[in-house]
Amino acid sequence: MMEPGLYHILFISAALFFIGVYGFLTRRNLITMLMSIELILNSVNLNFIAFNKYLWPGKMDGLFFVVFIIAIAAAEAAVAIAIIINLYRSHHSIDVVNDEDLKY
Amino acid sequence: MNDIFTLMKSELAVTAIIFLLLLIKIGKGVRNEALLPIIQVLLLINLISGFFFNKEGALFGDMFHTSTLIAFQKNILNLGVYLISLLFTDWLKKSQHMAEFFMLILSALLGMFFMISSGNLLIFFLSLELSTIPVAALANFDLEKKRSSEGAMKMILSSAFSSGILLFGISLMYGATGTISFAEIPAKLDGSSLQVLAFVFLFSAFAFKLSIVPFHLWTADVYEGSPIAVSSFLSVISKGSVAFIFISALYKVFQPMQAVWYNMLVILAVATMIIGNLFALRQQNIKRFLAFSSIAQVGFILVGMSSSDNTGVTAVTYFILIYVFSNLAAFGIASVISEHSGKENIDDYKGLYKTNPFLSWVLALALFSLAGVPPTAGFFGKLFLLTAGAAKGEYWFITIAALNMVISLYYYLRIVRAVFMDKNETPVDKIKLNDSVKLAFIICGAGIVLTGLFSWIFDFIQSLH
Amino acid sequence: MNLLLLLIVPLLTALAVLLSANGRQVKWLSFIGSLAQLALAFILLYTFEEERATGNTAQMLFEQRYPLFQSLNISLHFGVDGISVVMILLTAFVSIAGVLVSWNIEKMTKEFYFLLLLLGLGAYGFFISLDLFILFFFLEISVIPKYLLIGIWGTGRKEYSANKLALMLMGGSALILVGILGLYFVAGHSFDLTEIAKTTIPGNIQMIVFPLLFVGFGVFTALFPLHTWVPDGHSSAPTAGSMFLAGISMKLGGYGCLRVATYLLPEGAKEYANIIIALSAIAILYGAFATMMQKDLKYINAYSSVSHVGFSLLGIGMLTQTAITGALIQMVSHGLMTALFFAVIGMIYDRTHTRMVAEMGGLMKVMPFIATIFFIVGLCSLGLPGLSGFVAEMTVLVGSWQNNDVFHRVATIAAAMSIVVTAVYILRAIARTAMGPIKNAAFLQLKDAAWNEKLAAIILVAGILSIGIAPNWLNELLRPAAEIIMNRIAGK
Amino acid sequence: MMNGSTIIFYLLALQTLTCGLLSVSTRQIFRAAIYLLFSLIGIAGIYFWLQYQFIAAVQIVVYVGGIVVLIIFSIFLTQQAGEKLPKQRLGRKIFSALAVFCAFALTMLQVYQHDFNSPAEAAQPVTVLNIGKNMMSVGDGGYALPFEIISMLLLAAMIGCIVIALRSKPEKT
Amino acid sequence: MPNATIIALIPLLPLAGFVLLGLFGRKVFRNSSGILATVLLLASTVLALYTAYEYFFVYGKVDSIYQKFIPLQLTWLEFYKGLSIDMGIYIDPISVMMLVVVTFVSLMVHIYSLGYMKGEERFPVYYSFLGLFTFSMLGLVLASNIFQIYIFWELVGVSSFLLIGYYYDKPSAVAACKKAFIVTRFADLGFLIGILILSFCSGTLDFQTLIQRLTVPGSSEFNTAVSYSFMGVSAITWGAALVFVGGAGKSAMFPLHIWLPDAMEGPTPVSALIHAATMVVAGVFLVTRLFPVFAITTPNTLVIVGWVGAVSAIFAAIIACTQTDIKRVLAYSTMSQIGYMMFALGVSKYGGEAGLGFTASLFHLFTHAMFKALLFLAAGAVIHYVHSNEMKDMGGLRKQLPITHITFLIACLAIAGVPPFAGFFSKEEILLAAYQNNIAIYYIALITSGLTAFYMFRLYFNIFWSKPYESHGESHHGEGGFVMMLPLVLLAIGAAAAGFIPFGEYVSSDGTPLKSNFHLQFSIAPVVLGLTGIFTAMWLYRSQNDRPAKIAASLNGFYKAAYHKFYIDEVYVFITKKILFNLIGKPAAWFDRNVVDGAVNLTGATTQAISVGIKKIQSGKVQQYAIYFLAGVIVLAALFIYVWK
Repeated sequence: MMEPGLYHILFISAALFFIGVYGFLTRRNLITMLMSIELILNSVNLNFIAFNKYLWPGKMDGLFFVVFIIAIAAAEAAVAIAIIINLYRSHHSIDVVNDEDLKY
Repeated sequence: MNDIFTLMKSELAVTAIIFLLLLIKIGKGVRNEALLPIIQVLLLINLISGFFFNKEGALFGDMFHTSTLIAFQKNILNLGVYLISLLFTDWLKKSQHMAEFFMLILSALLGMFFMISSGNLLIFFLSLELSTIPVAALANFDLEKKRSSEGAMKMILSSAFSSGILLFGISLMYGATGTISFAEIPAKLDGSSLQVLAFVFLFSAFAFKLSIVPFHLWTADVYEGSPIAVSSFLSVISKGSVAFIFISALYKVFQPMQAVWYNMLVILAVATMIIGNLFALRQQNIKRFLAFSSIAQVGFILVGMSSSDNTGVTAVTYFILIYVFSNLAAFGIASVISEHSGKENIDDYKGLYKTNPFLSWVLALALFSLAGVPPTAGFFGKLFLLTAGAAKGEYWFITIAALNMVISLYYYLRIVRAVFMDKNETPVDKIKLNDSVKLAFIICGAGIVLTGLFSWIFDFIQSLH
Repeated sequence: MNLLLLLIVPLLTALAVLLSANGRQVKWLSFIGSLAQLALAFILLYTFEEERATGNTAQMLFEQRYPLFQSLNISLHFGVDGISVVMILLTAFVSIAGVLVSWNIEKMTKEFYFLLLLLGLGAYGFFISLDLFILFFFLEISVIPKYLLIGIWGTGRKEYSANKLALMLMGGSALILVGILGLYFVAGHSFDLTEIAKTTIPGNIQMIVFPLLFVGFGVFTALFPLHTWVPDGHSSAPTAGSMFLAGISMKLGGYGCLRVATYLLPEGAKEYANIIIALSAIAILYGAFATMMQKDLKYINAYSSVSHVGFSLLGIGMLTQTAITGALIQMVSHGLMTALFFAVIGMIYDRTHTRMVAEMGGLMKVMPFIATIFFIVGLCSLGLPGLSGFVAEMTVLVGSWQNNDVFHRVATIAAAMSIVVTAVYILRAIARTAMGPIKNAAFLQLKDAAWNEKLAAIILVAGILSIGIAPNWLNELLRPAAEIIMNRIAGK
Repeated sequence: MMNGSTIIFYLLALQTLTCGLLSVSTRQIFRAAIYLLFSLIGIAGIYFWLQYQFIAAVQIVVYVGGIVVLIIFSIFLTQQAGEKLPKQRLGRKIFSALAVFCAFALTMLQVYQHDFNSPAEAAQPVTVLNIGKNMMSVGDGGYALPFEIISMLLLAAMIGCIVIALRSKPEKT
Repeated sequence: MPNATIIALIPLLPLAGFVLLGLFGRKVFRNSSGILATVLLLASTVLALYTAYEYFFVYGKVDSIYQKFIPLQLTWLEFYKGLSIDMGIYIDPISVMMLVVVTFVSLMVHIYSLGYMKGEERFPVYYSFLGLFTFSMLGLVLASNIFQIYIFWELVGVSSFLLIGYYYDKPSAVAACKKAFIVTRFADLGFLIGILILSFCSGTLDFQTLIQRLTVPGSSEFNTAVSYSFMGVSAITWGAALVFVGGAGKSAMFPLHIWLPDAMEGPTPVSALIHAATMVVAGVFLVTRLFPVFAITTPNTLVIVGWVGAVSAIFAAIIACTQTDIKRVLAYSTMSQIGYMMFALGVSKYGGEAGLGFTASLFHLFTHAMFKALLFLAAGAVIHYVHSNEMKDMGGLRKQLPITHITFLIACLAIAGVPPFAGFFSKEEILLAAYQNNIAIYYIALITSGLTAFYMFRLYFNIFWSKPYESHGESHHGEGGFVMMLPLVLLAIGAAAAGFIPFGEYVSSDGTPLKSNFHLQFSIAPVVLGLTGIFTAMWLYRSQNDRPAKIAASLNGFYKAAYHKFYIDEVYVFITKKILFNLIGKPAAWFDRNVVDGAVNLTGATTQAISVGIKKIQSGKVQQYAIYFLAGVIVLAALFIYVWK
């Protein structure tokens, strides 16, 4: 164990990122896939903050990036949920396996 | 700051139209039939005004910059949106949410404008999202159709995923260079592996938006599920805008990494052309067919991009201008026929020439232009892309690209054959075209023929650098 | 003479055809238009000769240059030398004949003639272009009309044939495109033929670019083994379509092989000459033997085209001035002859509704005019003196013989052997169709050629005879141009 | 040696990662949402630990208070909360895990190999005042433009959501 | 000096006839076509005779050597400076003599046809073809350029084709004309390559220059021609031999003779003109034209010429003895006689006394033209009368056809070499030449001469004696009127008297007059043999009996083989049908459709198959798409970080 620093945070964020990716790839429920996306975005935020804090503190680029990512995440989630709900209304399922009409 | 009205005039105009529509919608006074012409006129004004008073400059501390070339590129997109408003009149009039449709389309357009003009990664990312999320909502606009929702779902999830990857890339890039400003990045690029990694992440997001193989898989499903108007928007305008920013990002921002992205472009261009073509070969649904064909077209755009000099930029811009005309015409025909007969399969197009010669000729022109057959403009467009790509002297690369033109010709001819040659007991009925649709087709047809023959257009674009 | 006229006249005719009210108007407009083209071609010939007579020895005459796509250094650069003049004449001849034999087209008349005129336009443009880009443009412009002509108005497996033709030709032009782009960058960003001809292109580039260009153009002119679009395409095409296809379009390829590939890339040409010779000698014999087994008249002519065109390519591959001149004469001769051949086949088919040799016989009795023309064209095909085929083949053979080594000799003899095989299949075809007893009683009611068909045939026969009887005018037109090409090859 | 701050950091990291992992692996959707919530809170904690209080606050407000609630609502809207999620094919899971692991390894390798050399520059104090100033300024280092863009985005998203979610029966004409 | 215009008119008048009748024959000259053509040819003949007179008696001889003139030479096609095909007029004794022969025989045929072909539907066409043939033949004769000969050579071939196929609705005629054309074409291939070789060696196509350059040992061209060799044979020998192949084809020499008997399907006057008197001797003419070159070649090409001629002569004579179709008998006799001419050339040398064979050959050519044309025309009269070619339908016709009978007899005597008829003199010279140079050939010739007399009189007796003529009921039109009889009589005069012309005075290998020395003792053997043949024929065929059948039976196998023309036709059929068609043509066509075309189709099918095969990628599963996405990123990153660094 050592003093936590940049690399630790980067590890956490990368791990979280790929946990999210893993979730996105394996979850069958659309809403849980959406949750995975949230994890991904959060891991990115962590990256930005860490870089801003440890490497480039002179400007607040990373910080602002995070702020806007959070906002985007909200908007994206809103639209996604609207679509999912609409889909659910169409055929009462939000299992991604049921959404394979469009293929080949 | 005083420049804001000249430099940002396209963005401001679009914003103004959005708010106007918002007000009208809230006021609830106007029916579709009356509103549509107004919108069309507004868009036309927007388009025309886009040609004047363009100049170079930057705003917001270099977050936003514009030039005559960028203004021209924006106006290509304006033109596309204007054509969409004309082409899909029938569908729009029936829609309950026409005003919303335009608000979302214009928001996306606004996003694209900012994207093309963006001066740093933040603006780029935000505007990319702005140009994506509304379109995802739009994809769901055939509310009663499950396929529409499915398409929208695929689009929003895929693009969220790709945004995640993009952001991860941006964050690494930020970490490795300490800046998000386009102007400052090139000096900081030293070709370290982390930067390459970050660049690949970034690149893949562009690739996703441009439907480059293997990041293209969402494209066909979304195009097929969405309303045709939205598919056409995605395939023409969305793609065009990403291509513009992509090429300027590669040439200006990632110039030091040229060795990397040149090879990447070559590999992906070959893959994209081949896979797009192979998939397009056996499509039955016209929308899906056009989706794959547009993937293949992107492959050709990549060939042009690989040039890394001004000719490349010009060729890509020129090609997209032509692509707007050709692809929108093709989508327009698909829409007209789908609206009037509900038919979307290529087999249903058999014998179309007997009943609808005008539509058939426009379709043929559009397809020939897409295939790159003279005298249509597509020929020049494709040729200049290849010319640009050939500058490096990679004969095998250009040969593959040229041979892919042959494969693509095969499937474009499949439709031509259905329309002109095959017999059909029950062809599509004679369709009486709306005036505005007709106008749009005439504009497209004229564009397809004249853009190529009026060579000064190309020279003009070249002079904008 | 202003060469632009050669583009404007067909273009205006085509537009007028599009705007005309009924089939009658369409036909007459096209006829007048193609008559004007013929007149223009003759005027061009005349002014060209005049100009040469005044001692103007520039390689290209009547040069014109209009900038187009300036930023890429592309310009509409036109100019003609003897070769182009001759090819333009050929195009005019075939065009008018094509218009005339199509007089009875009822289905989509307007479109048909429009496409026909477009094909002619493409050919004129191709032959006068001195800018490779423009040349390529005009080359490609002719592909799709062919596709449509075959696909819409064709017979038999027309879709298949049309597809095959379009794809193979496009494949060829893809290679040409790569080659042209290669030249463009090597020659310092210029597509201009005369400019490129002034530059020395590095040998290693020539080794890459030459095969691309030659094979690409070779597809157009049925270079063995890339000829398979020819039999199917020709046999499925409507009469005028076949005439244009074989009479003009295949010549585009031959012209390109010479003017672009061989002329601009002499080192490449020398390097690959033996392959070209081998392939074309094979094509000559193989095409002839394959023809022997055909039962359908159009297939017979299509395969014989493969064989005859082989002579053109052989002449080019031989790389002597005489052989190249011969190759060019063969192009003209074959253009006229094969157009006439297809016209006759079309006339026969219109009447008997069959093209199967076995089902015919004794047509001499019921349609003496058509049968006589059939005789003439057949004799031309088998190289009878007094008709154009002889002149061409002999010039090629004499030119080929100038190469003094066993390989060239063997190839030449192989090519010469085809004159026997050609005689076999041509006579078989003639004997079984025009001669012998009439097999089908219904044929007794058939009528001989109508005025339009007669006129078409006479125009083409006149062309064949004018070359066959007095070939030197043609020879004198082509030889200086061939000499310039040879000089570049010889490195002078 | 270990001090409090370090311990807290590791605890937060543990919370974040464990909850994240559980969130993508549990078969009960409601629990997944809760795990997500804790994971996000863990991240907020890390922000605090990094002394980015403003971001931490935003994180909690928007994510915990907004998005997760939205997700939970939509879970309720679309299915019974207690129901177990369908199983994914094992092959897919293994393959995904492998791919993800490769990507992760690749990334971390590059990150560790990279020599982050930053010039020692004076840190801009991360105060709400500074953030607010920057947010509203239009010059160099100002973020007014992104702010405007995001506002348009939110507007568009809102319109989109309304249209999609307020789907009405087709009007009878 | 020769007058170019007059000489040029000689071929051009028939050409005018061809063009006029070809274009307007059906409408304008429906009835007058025959007269028109005949008048034009008459004019030609007069001009030819005038030219001959002028040449031989006025200006031709300078220093007692007949000179060669080229009064006209137009460039027709110039390959490069110095090598061009010229259209010219070449006047020397041979060409002048040929002019006379061709125009005269042609005129006879024209006149004869007025009666023979009367009432034919395509009467104008017939005359236009005759005009074309006469033009081509005259052009060939006058040629100054080796390529010019080739051009007219081909034209002669095609007019022969057209005339043989005149009865185009008769399948046998169609087959015959095809065969004639193709076989001669095959031979022409040799001719063509020979021309290429000779012209390449000499750098010219002009006869005079070519001969000059190639026959002067030591000149650079000669050295080239001798030094280049292929398969151990020098280029000049190859060239001459290949040219001879062409000549052999046209002249129906063994084994390229198979077309000649079949060519009898044409109208009989045509056979007389083309396949007896003029075209078939073109081969002989060709060899005489290039004789200096032939003579100088080593190994000597003339040996080949001689042996081919000798074999053809006896071979054809044997077959002729067994044939029953009278025209076929005549055809084989023609072949045999041309064989005579050929070997006469073969045993000759260039210049002076040694050139006896040369003179003899051309002399025989001259006399043969007379009597063979006569034989054919007379046979035509017979056929015209009985409407059959078969001997069995004839017999005892001397009463019905008196004039024909007499003229036919004269011709038979002439060909049999009975003095003092024309054939005797020419044959005599040939035999002498053979005797002096090649004794083996001499004996062959001697036997042939006996056989000739035998089969000719077999023919004569079978037609005019044998059994009494029984009419088949059709109304008979007598012997055929004045127009048919006039040529018979004129030719009979020629056949009887031509031998007295001192031919050697005028025509010889190098232009110097050659005294014909007549050796009485030498001519005993051939005359006796000839008479033996005649009497044998008389014994066998004068009246009907079973002797011929018995003899045929006793010779069984040999007779059958001869009757079937020694199965040469079958060999050809085998070669064409089995080898050309089945072994080359069919595989080529199959290869093209299945392999070459198959490759093209396979490319298409493969593309389609791949397209179907990879459709699973687009599975419709959004997560799978994401996997591809991720995989793409990983691969690209790994590629560019580790591989392409």
